[in-house]
Amino acid sequence: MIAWMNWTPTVVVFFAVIAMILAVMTVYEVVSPCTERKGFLPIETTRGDRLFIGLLSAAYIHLVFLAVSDITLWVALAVSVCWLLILLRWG
Amino acid sequence: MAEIQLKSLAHSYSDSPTGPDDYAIRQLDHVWHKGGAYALLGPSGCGKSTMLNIISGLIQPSEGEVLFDGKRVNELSPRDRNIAQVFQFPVIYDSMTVYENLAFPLKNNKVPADRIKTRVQEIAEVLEIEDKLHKKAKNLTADEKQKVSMGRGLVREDVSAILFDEPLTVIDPQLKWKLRRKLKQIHEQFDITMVYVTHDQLEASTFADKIAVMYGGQVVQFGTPTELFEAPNHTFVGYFIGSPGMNLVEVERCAGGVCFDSTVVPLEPWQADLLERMTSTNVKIGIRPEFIEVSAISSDDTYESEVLDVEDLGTYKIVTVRLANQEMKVRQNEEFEADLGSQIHLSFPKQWLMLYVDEFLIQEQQR
Amino acid sequence: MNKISDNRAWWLVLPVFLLVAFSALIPLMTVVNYSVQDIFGPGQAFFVGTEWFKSILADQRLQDSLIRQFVFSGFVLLIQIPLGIGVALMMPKSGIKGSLCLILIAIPLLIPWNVVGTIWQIFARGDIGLFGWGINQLGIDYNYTGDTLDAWLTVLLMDVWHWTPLVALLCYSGLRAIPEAFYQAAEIDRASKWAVFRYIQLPRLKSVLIIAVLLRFMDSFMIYIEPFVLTGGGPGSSTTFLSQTLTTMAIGQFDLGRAAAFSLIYFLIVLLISWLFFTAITQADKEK
Amino acid sequence: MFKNNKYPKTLMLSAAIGAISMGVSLQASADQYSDAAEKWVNNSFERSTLSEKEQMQEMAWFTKAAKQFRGMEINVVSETLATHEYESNVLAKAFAEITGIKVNHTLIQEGDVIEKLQTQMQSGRNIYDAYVNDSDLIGTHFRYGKVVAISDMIAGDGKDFTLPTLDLDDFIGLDFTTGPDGKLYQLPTQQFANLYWFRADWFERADLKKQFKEIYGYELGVPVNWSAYEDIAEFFTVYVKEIDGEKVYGHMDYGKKDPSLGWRFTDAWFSMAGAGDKGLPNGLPVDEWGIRVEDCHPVGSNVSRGGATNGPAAVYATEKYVDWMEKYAPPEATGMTFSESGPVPAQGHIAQQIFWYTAFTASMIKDGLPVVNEDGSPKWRMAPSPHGPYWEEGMKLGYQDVGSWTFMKSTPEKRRLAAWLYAQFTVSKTVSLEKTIAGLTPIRESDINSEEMTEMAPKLGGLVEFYRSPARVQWSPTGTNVPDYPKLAQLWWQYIAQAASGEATPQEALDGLADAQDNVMARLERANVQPNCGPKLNKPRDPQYWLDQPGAPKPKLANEKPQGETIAYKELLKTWDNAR
Amino acid sequence: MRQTRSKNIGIIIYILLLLTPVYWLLNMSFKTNREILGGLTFWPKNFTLDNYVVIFTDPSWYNGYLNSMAYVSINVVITLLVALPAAYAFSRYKFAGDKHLFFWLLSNRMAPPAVFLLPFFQLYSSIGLFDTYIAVALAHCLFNVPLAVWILEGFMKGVPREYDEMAYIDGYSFPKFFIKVFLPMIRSGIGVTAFFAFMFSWVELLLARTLTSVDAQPIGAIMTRTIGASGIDWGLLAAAGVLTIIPGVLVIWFVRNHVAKGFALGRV
Amino acid sequence: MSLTLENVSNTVDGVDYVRDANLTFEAGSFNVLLGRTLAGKTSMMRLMAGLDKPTKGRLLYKGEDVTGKNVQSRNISMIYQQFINYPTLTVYENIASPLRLAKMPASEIDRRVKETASMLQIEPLLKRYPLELSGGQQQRTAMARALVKDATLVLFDEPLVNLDYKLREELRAELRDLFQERQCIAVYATTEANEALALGGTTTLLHEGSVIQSGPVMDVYRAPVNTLAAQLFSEPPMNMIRGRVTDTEVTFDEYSHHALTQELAALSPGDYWFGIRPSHIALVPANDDDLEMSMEVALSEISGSETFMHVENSHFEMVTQLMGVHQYRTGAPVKVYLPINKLFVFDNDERLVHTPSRISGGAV
Repeated sequence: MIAWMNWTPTVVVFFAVIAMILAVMTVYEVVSPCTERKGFLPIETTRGDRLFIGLLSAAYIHLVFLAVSDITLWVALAVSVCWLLILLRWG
Repeated sequence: MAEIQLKSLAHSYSDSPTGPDDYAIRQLDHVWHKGGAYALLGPSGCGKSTMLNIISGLIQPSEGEVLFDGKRVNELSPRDRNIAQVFQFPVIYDSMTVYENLAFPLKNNKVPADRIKTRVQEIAEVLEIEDKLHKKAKNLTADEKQKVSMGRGLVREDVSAILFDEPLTVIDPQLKWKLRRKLKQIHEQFDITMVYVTHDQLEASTFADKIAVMYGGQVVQFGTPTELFEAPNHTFVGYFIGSPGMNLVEVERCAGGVCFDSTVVPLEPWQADLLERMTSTNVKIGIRPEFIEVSAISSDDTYESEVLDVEDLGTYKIVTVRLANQEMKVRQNEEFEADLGSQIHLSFPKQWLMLYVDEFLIQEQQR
Repeated sequence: MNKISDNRAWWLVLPVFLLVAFSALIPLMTVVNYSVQDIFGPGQAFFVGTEWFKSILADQRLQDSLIRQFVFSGFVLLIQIPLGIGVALMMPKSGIKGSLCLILIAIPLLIPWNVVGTIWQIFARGDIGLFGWGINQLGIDYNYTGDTLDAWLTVLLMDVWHWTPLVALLCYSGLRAIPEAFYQAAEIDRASKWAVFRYIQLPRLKSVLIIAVLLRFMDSFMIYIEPFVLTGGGPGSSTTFLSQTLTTMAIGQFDLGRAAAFSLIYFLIVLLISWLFFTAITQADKEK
Repeated sequence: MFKNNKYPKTLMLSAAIGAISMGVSLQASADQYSDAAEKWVNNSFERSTLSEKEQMQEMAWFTKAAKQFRGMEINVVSETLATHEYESNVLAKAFAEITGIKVNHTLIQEGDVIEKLQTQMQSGRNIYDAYVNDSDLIGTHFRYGKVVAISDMIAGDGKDFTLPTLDLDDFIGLDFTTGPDGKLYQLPTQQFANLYWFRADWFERADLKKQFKEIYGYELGVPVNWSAYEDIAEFFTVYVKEIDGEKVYGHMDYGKKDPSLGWRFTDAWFSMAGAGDKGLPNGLPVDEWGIRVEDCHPVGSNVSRGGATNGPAAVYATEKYVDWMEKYAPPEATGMTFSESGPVPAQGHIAQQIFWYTAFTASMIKDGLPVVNEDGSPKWRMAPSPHGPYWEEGMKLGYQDVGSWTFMKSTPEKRRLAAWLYAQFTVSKTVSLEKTIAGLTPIRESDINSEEMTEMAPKLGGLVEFYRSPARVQWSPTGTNVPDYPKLAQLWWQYIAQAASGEATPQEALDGLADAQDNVMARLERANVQPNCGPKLNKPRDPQYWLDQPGAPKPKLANEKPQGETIAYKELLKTWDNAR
Repeated sequence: MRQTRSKNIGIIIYILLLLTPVYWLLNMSFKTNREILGGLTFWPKNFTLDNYVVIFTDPSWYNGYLNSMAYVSINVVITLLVALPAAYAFSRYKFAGDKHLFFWLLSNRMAPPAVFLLPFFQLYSSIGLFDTYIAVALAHCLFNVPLAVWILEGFMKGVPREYDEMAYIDGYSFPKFFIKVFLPMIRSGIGVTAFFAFMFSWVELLLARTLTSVDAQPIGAIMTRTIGASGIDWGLLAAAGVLTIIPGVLVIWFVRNHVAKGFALGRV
Repeated sequence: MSLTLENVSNTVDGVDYVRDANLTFEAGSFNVLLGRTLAGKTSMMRLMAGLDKPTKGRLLYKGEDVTGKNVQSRNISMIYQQFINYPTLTVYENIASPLRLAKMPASEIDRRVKETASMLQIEPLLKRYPLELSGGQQQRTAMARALVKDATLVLFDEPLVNLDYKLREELRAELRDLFQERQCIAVYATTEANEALALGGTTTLLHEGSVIQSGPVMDVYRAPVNTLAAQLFSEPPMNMIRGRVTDTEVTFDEYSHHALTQELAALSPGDYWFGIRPSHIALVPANDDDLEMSMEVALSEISGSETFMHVENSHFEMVTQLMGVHQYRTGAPVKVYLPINKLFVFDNDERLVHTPSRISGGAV
């Protein structure tokens, strides 16, 4: 039934992580709803907004790494995670 | 600034009016003098907004002429009539700041920039919105918006007149006080012809030197607030002005005056005299609740009546009584006390007893 | 106290959520899977990691078509938005004339995209098309199939013809929503035609213009069928836009892996731009 | 009208009920089919190489063989072409009435057919039960192993469903649909060639002949080499300019950036120039795509790997294509696709076309056309295309498209077999001649040699003569060297378009193309998805090494424009005749 | 007055320009191929209805129109059915993740369709919906539903919440209120949404073509058969093109007042 | 049959709309919620209706907890400030809709609709659609819909605010009469003190979500618990003057000195707020001990029968409400008299410490 989706372990892990983040954020949101606030980003954001910005920029960080360097993507991943955490905390 | 004259004006919204009912304004002549503060008072649907829009040029009258300083302006657009108007609901340019809103009409008139600046500042101060000048207009509260809206009318110095179309409708009651006062002050300060349309007698009387009361597409009385209160020209004015309105009783002619049921109300000789010369059977007497006198004891010129209800309004009381078969309202101060069903004695002071034939007041000078 | 907080509202959104999740998430996951593999058929896949992404990012031709795409979308917005507003301003306000205008103007929108391409393919031809013939008659040497500039102008003209009506339609309805009082106030304030437009009509059109710009951006950024039918992306690669390159890759060559990586990058670009745009607008609204 | 095919269950149910209620009347229902067969044979399939009795026998065999498939509904697809229209409109209907199997013979654009086929190959899900698919994909089919080889079917599960009178030997295109493993993968149902086309009437005009001789020093006639073609093209476009007051052109082609631009090249343009190797049908070891194979494994198409896609001959051919279109063709030509440009010569202002598909024959013999005489005979003729300076005797001379029935392994067996019956029906001798006459795309020797065709020959401008000549074998479709036709063919039009527009030089464009091709083959090799004869790329080395080897890739000629040669059309016909 | 006239002239010129290509198509549809290719003529010299006759007599042609209309109608219905409650939720409630959900919905319009074709095909084949109306209708929901939610939400916002409450107070249950009270109030919005859903579904070809083979084949796919190895049947193609315009014109005729009036209420 | 709010609070997004309200409404009572815009009137009514759920506290009906009960199952009616009617239904169907939902027989519905319509004088309009009616008629339709069913709780959310003032007067009188016979709880929200007075019954003063005072209207009016209540329940607002009481005298703003009379003798020395209603300030002295102050006219506003004169001097600003029409030029000097026996006195916490003797006790 799902063989045609051509699953690979990497992608499974990728989606599992995304799903987990979303689940955690949802639970977090239900347990303690957040309000908009303004951090170092130029706009007021909610927690979800910051997550979205973080994920989107993570995608771009990876692409930039791919485009301009041959460094392993683990570095890009580390940078992205750091950036995501910074965003969530202070963004 | 200009004198605005309306000559045999009539307007109908339908293209081919068939009867008087189709007219929003019927055959109206009126003059608004230079520099006056006027109010146009009437219930909704009496044609007052129509009249205002005819003056400003937003509506072309079906018949008659609009004259500014004697010059016919029927064909001129509002732009060319050079008139300011404030609408019932605040119309603000929400993409602009308050400052830009106020400066807008001036800019359109090519007023020099420094003049605009001082003028806007001036008006903002008067309206007490100078601290909001650089806010986006759309983020203001409703009453602030209306202030801005008014400000745009007031900011122009060269206007023929400023027209207000129920400008305080959206304002909180607490604030209406302030704004009314503001407007009055502005008029006194700048001395511009202002016409203020409202259905609220308080607003009208407070603002205007003279009030035109409109009813059924016509101006039924044009006078000072005192005149309207003390000598309403028309039963409608009597009813509409004052809270509660005038007591109006249908009467018949009879010896010594007029009577209803078995009660005879004597008239002044000149009143009786005038009444005799008329044939109409539509005769009414009117007296304001404020002017009816109450006493505990009966005398010759008192009428015995039964207390039906006493309504305590804090600062005063409204007593509803039955005299013969007529219900009447009497206003008494807060100390007044009476039991329901008890008898009290009313008297109608001569100078306050009005006589209406065919709904119009019989006045002494008519003699 | 505008909206009530109530998570039970999710029940109302659930059908949409399920429907869209079903028909968006599953394919999306599949595409992500594709993007790390070289796929030849069922069970015939070869894991390549990020190779596709790397090769896409380094591909000069794709970079060129990306730039071309931006230029095109830019022109589309620059022309269609003002023109659409202009048309909306000219449209009769009501009555049978209004209805008629509305219907006639909407016609190009209702033509299937391949037919749109076909119409212009013929219409712009120098030998059997009125437009191409007319231009040639004017003494201008015009051949959209051979000349890069002509091809560009023709594709652009076609898109303007096709999509300006959408902008016009949206703006028209936006204009209709402006209360008469604003025009009256402007007239009283002696505002010029331009001032009325600039300060009353345009600001009030903002919300529909957001939609118009977003829709036009997204759709023009993914334009495929019409120019494909019209010029095939030629002459050379002068009118080859991103989506055509992608479509050729995906359903011509069936290079699913590479195309998947490409489309993910593509998607990220559109997503970022739309998000920036969306945020900018909503922020401007909020600004005190 | 409701299409009952939406309710297959209902249909089968009602068929079942029908069968039960009829009880013993099975015989009667069999009669129903033979009646239908008789009707069709008498009314629609009158002309046939079989006798009426033989026809009826064939039909009876179909009725019988289809018995267990009755009530089924199958879907087949093909591109739009007069022949397939005939199949879709006439044969599908006849088949349904004769066998009780309903056939939806869908017609779509060729590109769409390939797309559907690709989708089915990629997904392993059945879309159509049979495809009419050009034999260009033979290399793909036999390598991926996703199609059912016809020969396997005949020997295996299709044994009982193979027409005894199918007469495979009678088919003229089987070579092209046979894989290197000797298996027959597809069954031809239509084929057309591309030939040189010219206005025989103009070529006969004394004034023109004289003028030509004056300018070029030899006779105006059917060009034998590209030099002559080029001269004639120049002659009409530049010197003659107008005939009977109308502007004329000495060349016609098409150049729109469109998949069909690829066909222009993959359909033998390079082999005509002489880029490939000798050896029929496609050249060995380097074919007309410039792909070299060793032991049936493709090893590269770049010169550096021993291929010839970007060799001097290919570059020369591309240069000529661009050059001629620009100089000698009508200006609209650059924006046309294959389909648009095809009918242009029929409008009467084209003198010759180097590369003309005989599929257009039918539309070029209609009464009233500027290229048709009042008596209905054509003013034009077709002849073998001229060859380029690199061409050597023994090489492929032109392209021949063989549309053939193709069956996928992913199609459910029962449906495939039912479709197999239909496929055989469309090529059976009973209907074949009628079909050939309707579409002018012959597939059977017997049809070509039939009296009917002889009768028609004068009206067809040389078509019959061509098919009857042994030279025919020098025309072939894309061969088995191409390991993945869809992926590789898509590259061509994109790179050629760059050259056509001047965006890149022919050399640059072809370098890009060769690299892209090798890249695709490298991926096939890496993923190891082709069990049979998958690519095994050579290591790139100095191109000079390969150019120095004998055969393709051939080094650049010092003189790419030898003396033009022409031959009179009548002479040409004689050589064909003699060879018989 | 002068302004109105110049406005009128402006709009007339625009509409004329807009309609010329369509006229050209119409013109072509009444010509024979020989006339079309024979040179430029402003109107058909040998007026012929043959092209239309072909379409109206050949089931494989006219079924294309019926198929297209079938899946477009189903799409409009599904779109409205799911978008209405969702738009209501967005217009009335705040809930966890609402804004992100909204943007996510919208983002489905942003994905270039080409690559998603094969997964789509796989998806619908795997649940046995390949070559059915419902498959195309569902696939088109992907881009229609977000837009529908967006438009409808705007209209619903224009209805004060007091109406809902009043109905509840009167004793309406939510479903009853929604159907009997609320929907009639936003019928213009529904009209406009239906129009947009129709439009985008009607003109889409890639998905529709990929998800069908025979039974649900859209007219857009059938039209490509006019392009063959022996030339293009221009006249037939033009006639088929002309006929694709007609259903759209009919639809907009029916919703014209909604489009004009309805927008006034809503966001759009 | 009573409705009780027990420690009810409602907080949305960190903003308190209702704060810890404790109120009881009896059957057959007419209750007015008086407060400025955003005082929490609407929020409280929504809680009572069950449209919103309180974040804290309980609602009891007949002693039973109905906090979470949904709107449909409570038998209530509500009339909004905006004229809310079903735009797609005729006036008749609008009025009939609650009855239809209650599955009442058609004849009964017809009877009731006609009865209610005639009561509200909209019988001739039954066949029309709401949008074809004038504002007053629309609001009457809304009222008819609310009144047609025998709701146990009828909520009015500033129903008259958008109407002409004369119409408002009439409808107000009608309303009062209508509810005299009904055995339901009527709750009426308004921003206008005069309206509260005219409607009578019980008045609850609200401010920023909190209940300031609640009780029979005249009790509240005569004895506002603090300055806020006094300000709220007075139109124009009560004049407030800062003053100091010593053993011998009372000084206003250290400027106007007056001997301490018996009236205020009970006050212990200290600083106070003195409040006087505009209507009690006179231009002629009524008693000897009236406090005389010299002021200037800032503005005189004239209603039909009264004049509101704004007077000021360098220390005070006051408003007086005078019977009849009095026209004064702005800036004219005027002497005003404050009857000392009508002064309200509030302590430094702004709580009422002294009620004027002449009007205390609510003796009617």
